[in-house]
Order: sequence, then structure tokens, then C-alpha cells
Amino acid sequence: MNQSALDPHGPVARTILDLGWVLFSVTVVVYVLVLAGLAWALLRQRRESDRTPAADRRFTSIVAALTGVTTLTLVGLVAVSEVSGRALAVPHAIRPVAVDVVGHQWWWEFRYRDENDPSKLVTSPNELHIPVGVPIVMRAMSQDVIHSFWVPNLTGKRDLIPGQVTTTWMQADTAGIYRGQCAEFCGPSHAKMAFLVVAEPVDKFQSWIQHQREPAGVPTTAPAAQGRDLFLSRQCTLCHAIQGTPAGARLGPDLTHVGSRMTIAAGTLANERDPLDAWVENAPSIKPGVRMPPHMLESSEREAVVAYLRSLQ
Amino acid sequence: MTTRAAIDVAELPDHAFGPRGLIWWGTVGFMVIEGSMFVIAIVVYFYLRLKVHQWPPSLPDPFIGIATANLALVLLSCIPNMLAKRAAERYDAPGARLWLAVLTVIGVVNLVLRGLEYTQLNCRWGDNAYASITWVLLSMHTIHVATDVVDSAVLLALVSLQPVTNRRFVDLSENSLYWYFIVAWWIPIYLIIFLAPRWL
Amino acid sequence: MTDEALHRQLADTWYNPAGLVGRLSIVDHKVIARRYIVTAFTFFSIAGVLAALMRLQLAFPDNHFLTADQYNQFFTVHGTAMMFLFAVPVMEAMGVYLVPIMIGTRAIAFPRLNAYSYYVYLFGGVMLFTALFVNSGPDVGWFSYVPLAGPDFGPGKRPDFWAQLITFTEVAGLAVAVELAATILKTRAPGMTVSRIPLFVWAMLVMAFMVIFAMPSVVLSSTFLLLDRLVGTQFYNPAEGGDALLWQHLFWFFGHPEVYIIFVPALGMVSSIIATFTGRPIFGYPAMVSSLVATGFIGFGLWVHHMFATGLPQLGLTYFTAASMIISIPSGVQIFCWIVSLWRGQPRYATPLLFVLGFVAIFVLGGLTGVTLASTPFDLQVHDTYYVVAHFHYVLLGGAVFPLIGGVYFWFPKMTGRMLDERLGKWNFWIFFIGFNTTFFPQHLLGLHGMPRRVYTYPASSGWGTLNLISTAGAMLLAMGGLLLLFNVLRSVRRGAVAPADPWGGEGLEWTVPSPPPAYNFLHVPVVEGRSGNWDRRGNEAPPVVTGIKADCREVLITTVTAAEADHKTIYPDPSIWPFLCSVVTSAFFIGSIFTPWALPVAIPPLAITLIGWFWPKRSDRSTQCDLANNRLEPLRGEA
Amino acid sequence: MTRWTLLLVPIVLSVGCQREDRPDHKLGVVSKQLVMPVLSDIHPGGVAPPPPAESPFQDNAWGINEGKRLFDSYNCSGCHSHGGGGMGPALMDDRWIYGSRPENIFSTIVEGRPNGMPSFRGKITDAQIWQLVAFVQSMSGQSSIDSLPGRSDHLTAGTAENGRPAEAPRQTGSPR
Repeated sequence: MNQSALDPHGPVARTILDLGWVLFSVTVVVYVLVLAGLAWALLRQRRESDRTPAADRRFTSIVAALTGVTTLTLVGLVAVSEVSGRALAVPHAIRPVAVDVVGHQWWWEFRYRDENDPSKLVTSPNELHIPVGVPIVMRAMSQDVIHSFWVPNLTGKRDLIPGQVTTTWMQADTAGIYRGQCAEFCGPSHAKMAFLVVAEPVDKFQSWIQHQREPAGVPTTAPAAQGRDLFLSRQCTLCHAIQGTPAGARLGPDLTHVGSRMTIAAGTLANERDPLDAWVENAPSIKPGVRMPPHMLESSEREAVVAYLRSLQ
Repeated sequence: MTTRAAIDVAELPDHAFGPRGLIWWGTVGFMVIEGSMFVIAIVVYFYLRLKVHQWPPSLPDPFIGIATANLALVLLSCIPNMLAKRAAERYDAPGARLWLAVLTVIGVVNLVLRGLEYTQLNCRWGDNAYASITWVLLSMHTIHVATDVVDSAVLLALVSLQPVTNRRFVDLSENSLYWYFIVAWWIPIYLIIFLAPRWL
Repeated sequence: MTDEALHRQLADTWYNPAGLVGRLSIVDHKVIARRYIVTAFTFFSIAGVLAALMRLQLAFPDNHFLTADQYNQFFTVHGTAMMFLFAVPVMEAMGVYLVPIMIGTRAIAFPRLNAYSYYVYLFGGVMLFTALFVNSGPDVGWFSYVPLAGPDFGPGKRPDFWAQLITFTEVAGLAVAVELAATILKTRAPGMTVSRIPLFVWAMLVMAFMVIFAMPSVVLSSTFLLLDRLVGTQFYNPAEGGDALLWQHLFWFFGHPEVYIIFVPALGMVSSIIATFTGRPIFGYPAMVSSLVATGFIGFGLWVHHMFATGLPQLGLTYFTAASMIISIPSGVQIFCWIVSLWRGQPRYATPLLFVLGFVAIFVLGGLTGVTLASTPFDLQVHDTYYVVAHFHYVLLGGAVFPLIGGVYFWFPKMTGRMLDERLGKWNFWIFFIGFNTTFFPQHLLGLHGMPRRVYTYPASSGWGTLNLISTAGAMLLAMGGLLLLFNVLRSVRRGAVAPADPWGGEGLEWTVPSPPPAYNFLHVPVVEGRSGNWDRRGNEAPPVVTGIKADCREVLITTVTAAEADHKTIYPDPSIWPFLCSVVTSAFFIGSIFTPWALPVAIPPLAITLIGWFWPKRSDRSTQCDLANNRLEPLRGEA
Repeated sequence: MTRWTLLLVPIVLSVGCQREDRPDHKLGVVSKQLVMPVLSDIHPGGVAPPPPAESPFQDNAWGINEGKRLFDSYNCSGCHSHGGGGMGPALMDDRWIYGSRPENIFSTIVEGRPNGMPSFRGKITDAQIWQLVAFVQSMSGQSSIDSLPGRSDHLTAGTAENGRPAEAPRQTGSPR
């Protein structure tokens, strides 16, 4: 699984890791020196001369010198850290990809805005697709409690705080799938609030977002069709939206293209038949406190609904 | 174990007023704690101010009539307070009793007026953040006033029912010190709750 | 008067009453402190068990040993109890016990307040754990961030128990801080000028002042939280002009100094232990003192480094980065001075010194990871990951608990009159040391590999399994170390070797009094002639003492703040049940106000009654009689 | 001090468990425990169908709070305002048209009522209906004080449930 700060795939994470190596090397050296000093102090031969005032004067100057060195080292580290800090400022890219990152208990909503045409808004729950080599400028916000957006391989944390919007950015230099996870404790299922970042070549990204703008496909198989009717006639529509159908609620993740995603339940389950079936049957037993209630569907009905959802590519 | 008598303290006094005495340090210790609570609460007030455009947010300004009268009264109370402190430090029991009694009465009147101040506020604590901090500031201070009035009353009873010893005179003097502390905080609290909304 | 007669007289004057009511009336700082310490270690053990359970849950990916709900309550109560019910109280308690006998006075200032603070603290702790046992344990983290802890997302009473626990411990903590400050500033033995105050006492003084200035902020913020939840104020509601970050500012303005409140007294213990076991005073006394004071000041200037990820403006962050790094300078200076002290002294490797050496090895590492965390960009990666968990366990467990246990081995003979077993002690140390590093070192790597904090489980695909398993194994070893300490204590209390007044050849005044010290501490209040109260008396057959302090009154000598010249005498109060009764009322009020605002009006009358009972002089009290005997200035009405 | 603890336990127990339970495990059961008799969506007002089950979220702070969230999410406020009433009757007062017992409220939601209250049969899962029932009860203080919700994190709409006096329910036959 790709979720490590030690394996950067973008400028932000790389800058931070480089800084990290500087900090580590300095601290390791200091640590070794201190312990060596301690060991020497303990193991050395004792002499009478240790107890003279002259010795104490010598020590005074030694301690003073060491303090000076410490101070200089720290000033150096502050400077280094400040330099990397500036390097992380949001870039003024020509055409950055603008994404709203919205936190919910316990899932993520990524909104791709189109400045020219608001109707082209795309929302992608728990799966953030980004083009490689382009800065992604993100507006961070929350619907309920404080969450924290974090993709170790690409960028550090940014808290999503209700009542305020902050801007941050990241960029992927290599195509790949990176896992992110909520980093601020946000309630019972904090541990199960993850998401995937899919970094792909610009053209693939473009076609992906084109596809996301299309409404849901019409079911082709009988079970899928039955599933759609069940979906629209039962509880599902109170929370979920599927573009191109009457279902338009915004409480839960948008399911228009749910079949095309790799995971469900915010990176908790693989998006396959059995997990999906278990999820629809009794989500809270899988993800504590989750708002998706258990459903009173006959197993046959559930299969149909699952078939429909999986058909939503 | 044999020992050498280096210092003899038999003749030293058994009490001391002000910073020399232990009671003073205890009193000041708690005054510092309560003081920093007021400071932080006031910082919160201005922090919340910066969060909104209009202040008070969609509320009228509070009336200042009674509050101002109360402030005037409490400033006046500094005179009997000073006299009480002086009397205590001159070991003048009757004087101390008299001025402490006056002080207690004034304190009670202050509390009654303070009760009326609440009715003149422009808000209820749940209206918005401004209302909340206003109520908390005022109530924090009211609790202090009430505590000291009760304290004075008890002390008054004590010095009236029991012989007034040196230690008691120290208590009397520190009680006046605490009243100064309350008066001192009264002014900024008044300014912030009743005038700041007009200026900010 | 012969020493024997004097002893009998003083023992009678400073008696500690017996019987249930009597025991609840005791105001002797040593008895109260002993209760404080035992209680604190009890809470420590319970919180430790919770930690062990959490480690078992995390031992394997997708583990079902604990439910999310249990885990969240456990980690919250673990953190809360360790910070508020163990670390701060136990450090203050060590001060309450040791400071008076280190500065040569007969009791702590405001002894009744001291007793009161203990009972309030005890009831607070009992409340928290009772809440946990009945599934009402707070589950929003020891930091209780709003809005998660607010009325809208924290249903029920769980966060209220947290907020009220804060109130309990703050009341207790602030009371003790004031006592300690007053004791240290006004009741030092004559001759103990500011430049002769033992380093441990300096540390306690700094801690007391930090408590006094830091805790009001959290008292206020947790009160706001309660009000938001109970009566619908809007402090933390963004929609009504409130602000979620306000909580974080207020909480961390307390929360960061809190770390130093815990850590500074430990530094004092380290100094006492190193001095004694090298046979020479600590090198660089002025540097040590100014470092302590500097730590106290800088500690208030870096709370925002807990909020780097909230998106505050970069410029401000730079300042906090700098401040957070600067604070490691005073710590560095002290480390240097200790190493020099060890270098020029003659170390004796008794258990206390072992724990101190372990402390240096662990704390320096923790301090250095702290420096890395101070760097804003780097913090953005490791913030709220296991890297931070490792860091603060290195500085708190390593930086505070190791010296504390060293201190327990060091002062146990003084407090109980029995020695702890040295062989067990050495085992205790090595198991603890190895267990500690096995538990927490891997967590650095877990953090860098992307494991966030406060997750009750993690997927197998994460590859965090192995390191977590190692960490859990270490935790079990650590627990064994804890049990060994418990065993050693229980065994030695009954069958340990009897301790002389000065078993270690210790430096401070505390080693001049018998073990355990009599209720009145000093038969003759000493006159101090140097920094090393005990060593200064070497070869002096007749050490200088103060005479003229009444033995038939609880009379205490008050000295001047800086020069410590005898100034006047004052009379301390007798034992009384009222502080206990008052603490019962206080606790009932605090717990009641979790459920209804009416608790306040209901509580006021009994509170007033108990307070009056507390302060109203009792004819039978020795203090009242002494007071009257001293000075009848004015006849009672009707007399004469 | 153990004596003291023992003394405290029953007190806190009485206010602890039920209030604080987070019944994820229950939810599945709740949904299965009953199959409503299939009636027509329009149901003559007044008489409620036989009690389905006793309310699983009675006095359960978490369930009540979830109910409060759903009450807004499902736009019950649209008609009932925040309990103050609008097109629909007020829910925070003491007047009950179709019964104040949990099962009455349950069937009111499932069956719907004349003059505008739609039927939510099959639209809302039983688990969630029970949460709504618990919240509706709490609006007029028909739950233990320690389980009543506090203020919400949005614009204030009057005093929160835990700040209002409990009403004594009385049966008033007809709508207003």
C-alpha cells in the first residue's frame, strides 16, 4: 500500500523529506556526541586535578562554548526549515486544477469546479483523480467536525475546519495510486476514513473527468434494472444521488459512477460484489457509527441493488 | 545531637501586614490566578470580535444607566475600604468593624444593582458568541463580588463576636486588599461590556 | 529543654489525629503528600492497563479485541488520566512532601487548603474512572477538540465528564501551586538565600508559577465547553460568531506549558540524584537555575506548534518554529551541566542514578525529535502520526517518569523508613528501559510510514503489522517493569531494610531529619550556611539552629523573600474535618453541574457553610488559644 | 475510598449505560425485529396499529442525536420547523394528536397522517425511524434530562432540547 512519507512522488512531499533528512542527520550526530560525552564522563579515570577551581573554570568555558554551538545549530535549522517553508507556498500556476476537499463523518468529497461553467461541476467521493505534473490547488473545508487531509506520498496535512476555508496544494510527478487518510481524530470511524489519489497522465485525467460529467448509464441487464427500481423506490434516495435519475440527495456519497471506483466506504472495502453486498446489508457492523443504516432488503433484492450499483461505471 | 543556637526568634512579632506576611502571598496568589482568567476572557472577547463584521452582531447596544451608577458607587466604596484597611493596620477594632460594616452594606447594594444590570443587557447568553462572552465576563465578575461580600460579612461577624487578635487585623487588611482587586477589575469589565459595543 | 522533652512537646503540638474522622482531618503535608502519591500511582496503573489493552488491539491489523467505541474511550481516558491525574499531581505531591523538609520548615503553607486539594483531586479521579467503567468515558481525545466534543457531535455526557475532570484537577493543582509558591518564598530556613535554594526547590517554584499562569486558560476553555453543551452558549459555534480554533488556542496555551509543568520538577529530581550519587554539588548552579526559569518563560511562547496544520499564516508559524527550537537550549545547558557533574564526580551506580542515566539517554532523543517537530514543514508530515506518539512518550515517560521512579527509589527510605530492594531495582530499571525503547522506538518509523494516531485499527495491506507487534511486545515488557516496581514497593514497605536518616549520603536538608520525618519535621529549625544543607554540616559537631520558636504552638518562622532573614512567626491551623466536607460539597457540585445548571444555586449554601466552618476559629483549637495567649488587645464585649 | 466509589457506581450506572450506548450492533437487529403489517398508505387517523416494539433508542443520547440530524436531513423541519410547528403541528409542546407513546409516533411516521403528513413506509429504515421517534419525544422533554440534545452547530433556532422544560403530554383529538 502506498502511504509513506519516506517515498515521495511530488514536489511538496519531496521538499519535506529532504528537510527531514537534514534534520535527521543533524540530530543523529548530536545524539551520538551527547551519549559519547556521557559515556566518557562515566568511564574515565578519576584524577585529583578534577577538583581544582581551574578545572571548574575550564568546564564553564566548555559549557558556554557548547551552548553557543547548540544555539548556532538551532538557528541554522530554523533557517533551513524556513527556506523549505517558503518553497511550499501555493504556486501561481497558469492553469492549476482547482479542487474543493470537503470532509464528512467519515468520507471525503472532492469537487472539481469549472470556473467558466458551474454546471460542469464534478463530485468524486473518496477518490481524487489528478493529472501528473500539474499543481492541484485545493480549498479545504468541512461539513461537520475537524478532519485532516493527508497523502503522505504527495503532501503533508491540512486540517478541514468547519466555518473556515483554507487553500493548499500538491502535485504528483509520477503516475500511480496513493492512499490518503484522515489525520485528525473525528469520531468512531476516524480509523476508516481513507481515500485514494489516482495520479494519471493529463489525457487520461481529461477523459476521466469527461466521463464523470456524464449521467449514469441505463441498466442493461434484468437484475440491474430491478436494482435501479428498488434503489429509487426504497430508502437509498433519501441520502444518495445518481445523476440522470430522480435520486438527488446529497447526504451520502454521489453514486453516479460508483461502479468505476476502486473502493467503497471511504477506502475501507474493495469495490467488489460481496463487500458491497455486506455493506448494503449492514454498514454499521463494518464501520462503527456510520450514517448508512442497515437495510431491510431480501437478499435477492440486495443482489439486484448491488448489480445495479456495479453497473454504474 | 548537639546544636549551636545561632539565631533567637523568641522576640520576633507574631504577625505582619502586607508582603511580609504569608496571608498576603496566598491572597495575591489567587488574585493572580483570577486576574489571568479575566485577562484571557477579555482576550477571547476581542478574538471573537475579529470574527464578525458587526459588533454587537445584530443586537442593540446595552443600556448603561444602572451599570454606570453601580460603577460610581463601587468607586466611592474605595474610601471606606481604605479607612477599614487603615483602621486594621492601626489595630483600631471599633474603626475596623464600623468601616467593614459600611463596606458590606455597599457590597450588598452593588450586588442588587448588578442584578439589575443583567436585566439591562442587550442579549441572552445563547443568542450568539458575543452574548456568550458578555454574560460569562459579567458573571465571572459577579461571582467575585458576591464571594467577597459574603467574606466581608463573615469577617464582620467574626470580629464582632470574638476578640480581635493581631491575626484578625491582618485578615481585615487583606480583605480590603481583595476588595481593591475587585474594584480594579470592575472598571475594564464595565468598559468592555457596556461601552465597547458602542465603540467597536 | 532537653531534646527528648522538646520532641515530646512538638509531637504533641503537631499531632495527627487518629480514627476515621481524625484521618480525614489530618493536615500534615507528609501524610497528604503520601496519599497524593499513592493515589496518583494507582491512577497511573489503571491508565497503564488501558494502554496495554490498546497495544493488544493494535498488535495485529483488523483486530477485533476492542471495539472502536472502547478504543476511543480508552485512549482518551489514558491520555487524560496520565496528564491530569498522574503526571501533574504526582510531581506536585513530591513537592508537597519534600519542599518543607528541603527548606527547613515545619509544615507547608495553608495546610488545610492542601488537604482540601487532595480530596478534590481524589474525587475527580474516581469520577473519571467510574464514568469509564459505566461506558460514559470521554471518547473525544484528551484534547477534546470542538466541534467533535461540542453539543452537536458529542451526544450524551461523555465529554462533560472530561470537562469536569479538568475543573477538579485544576482546582487541586492551582491550590497546591499557591501553597508551594508561598512556602518556598516565605518559610525558608534563615540563611537559605535565593542563591542557596536547592535546585529541586527551584524547579518546584518554577512549576508552581507555570501552573498559576497556564491553568486558568484551560479552566476557562473547559467551562466554555460545558456551557456550550449544557446551556447553549455559542463560544465554539462558527454559525453564531464562535470559532473552533478558539478552543485550540486556549487549550494549547495551557497544554504546552503543561508539558513543562510535568517535566521541570523531574529536572529538579535529576539534579538532586546526580549530586548525591556523584558526591559533589551540581556543576553550574547559576546556569541550572536560569535554565529552569528560562524554560518556564519560553514554555508559554510556543503553543501554536500544535496547530501547524490548521493553515495559519506562514509568518506567524516561523516565530513559533523558532521559539519551539529555542526552548531546547536551556534543556541543553542542563544536560551539559549534568554530564560535567558526572565527569568531575565519583558516580555510584545505585538504582536512582541508573534511572537518571536512562533518562538522559531517552530524553535527549525525545528532545531531538522535538526539534524536528518544531520545523513547520516537517511537522506537516508527521503531525498526528505515531512519530508524535513516540516523541512525547520519549519526553514524558523518559523525561519525567524515569526521573520520578529514580526519585521514588531515592526518597522512598525518607518517606517510609525502609529501603527499596536494590537488586530488584536494577532489574526494574533494565526491564523498564528495554521495554520502553522496544515499545516506542518503532513508533517513530510507523509514523514516517504513514500511520496516523488515534486509529483503533489498520488494514493488513498497510504493512504496519510487524512494527506494531514489536511495539506491543515492548509494552508487555514495560508492564512487567511496572509490576516489578509495585512488588518491590509492597515488599519493602513491610520487610525492607530499615533506613537511617541519611542512607545515601545525600546533599539536601531532607537527609538531616529522621526517616520517616516526625510530624514537625525539624526538632531544631536549622540555620542554612550553604547550598548543600546536609554536606555543609559535615565535620560540624554543633550545626547552627534557630531557637525561640514556641514548641507548644504550631508556630512557624516566616523569613524574607530573597535574603531569608528571620522576619516574624505565624501560627498554622490545627487538623480539621471541614476541608474534607468542603471538598465533598465541591465535588457534588462539579458532578451535578454535568447534568443541570441548577447545581450551582443548590451548591452555594452548603459550600458557604463548609467554608465558614473551615475558617471560623474553634475555641478548642490550639491555634486559637495560642493566638489569644499571644495578644489580647481588646476585651470581649461584656467582659471587664 | 473504595466505599466512596461503591457508593458512586449505582448513581452513575443509573445515568450511564443506556444513555451512552452506541448501539451499532443493535441497528441490524432493530431493522429485522419487525415487519410492519402491510396497510394502505392512507390510514384513518387516531387509532394506531398494534405496538411494533418498544423504542430501542428511548433515553439513548446517541440515537436521539442521530434522530435530530435526520430530522433536519430528511427535512422534517420543512413542515414542523424546529419543533415549533408551521404547516405541520408543533412537536415541542404538550399537545399530541395521534398519541405520544413511541409506537404512536412510529406509526405516525410509517403510516403518515391526514392533512399532509406523508407516509415514510419503506422510505426510511426502521432503525432511523426509531431514532426520529426518540428525537421527537425529546423535543417536548419526554426523555431523561441527561439524554436530551444540546444546541446545534448552526444558526440557533430557539432554545435547545436540554434547555426547555419538559411538557406533560395531553391527548388532543383533532389537529388544531
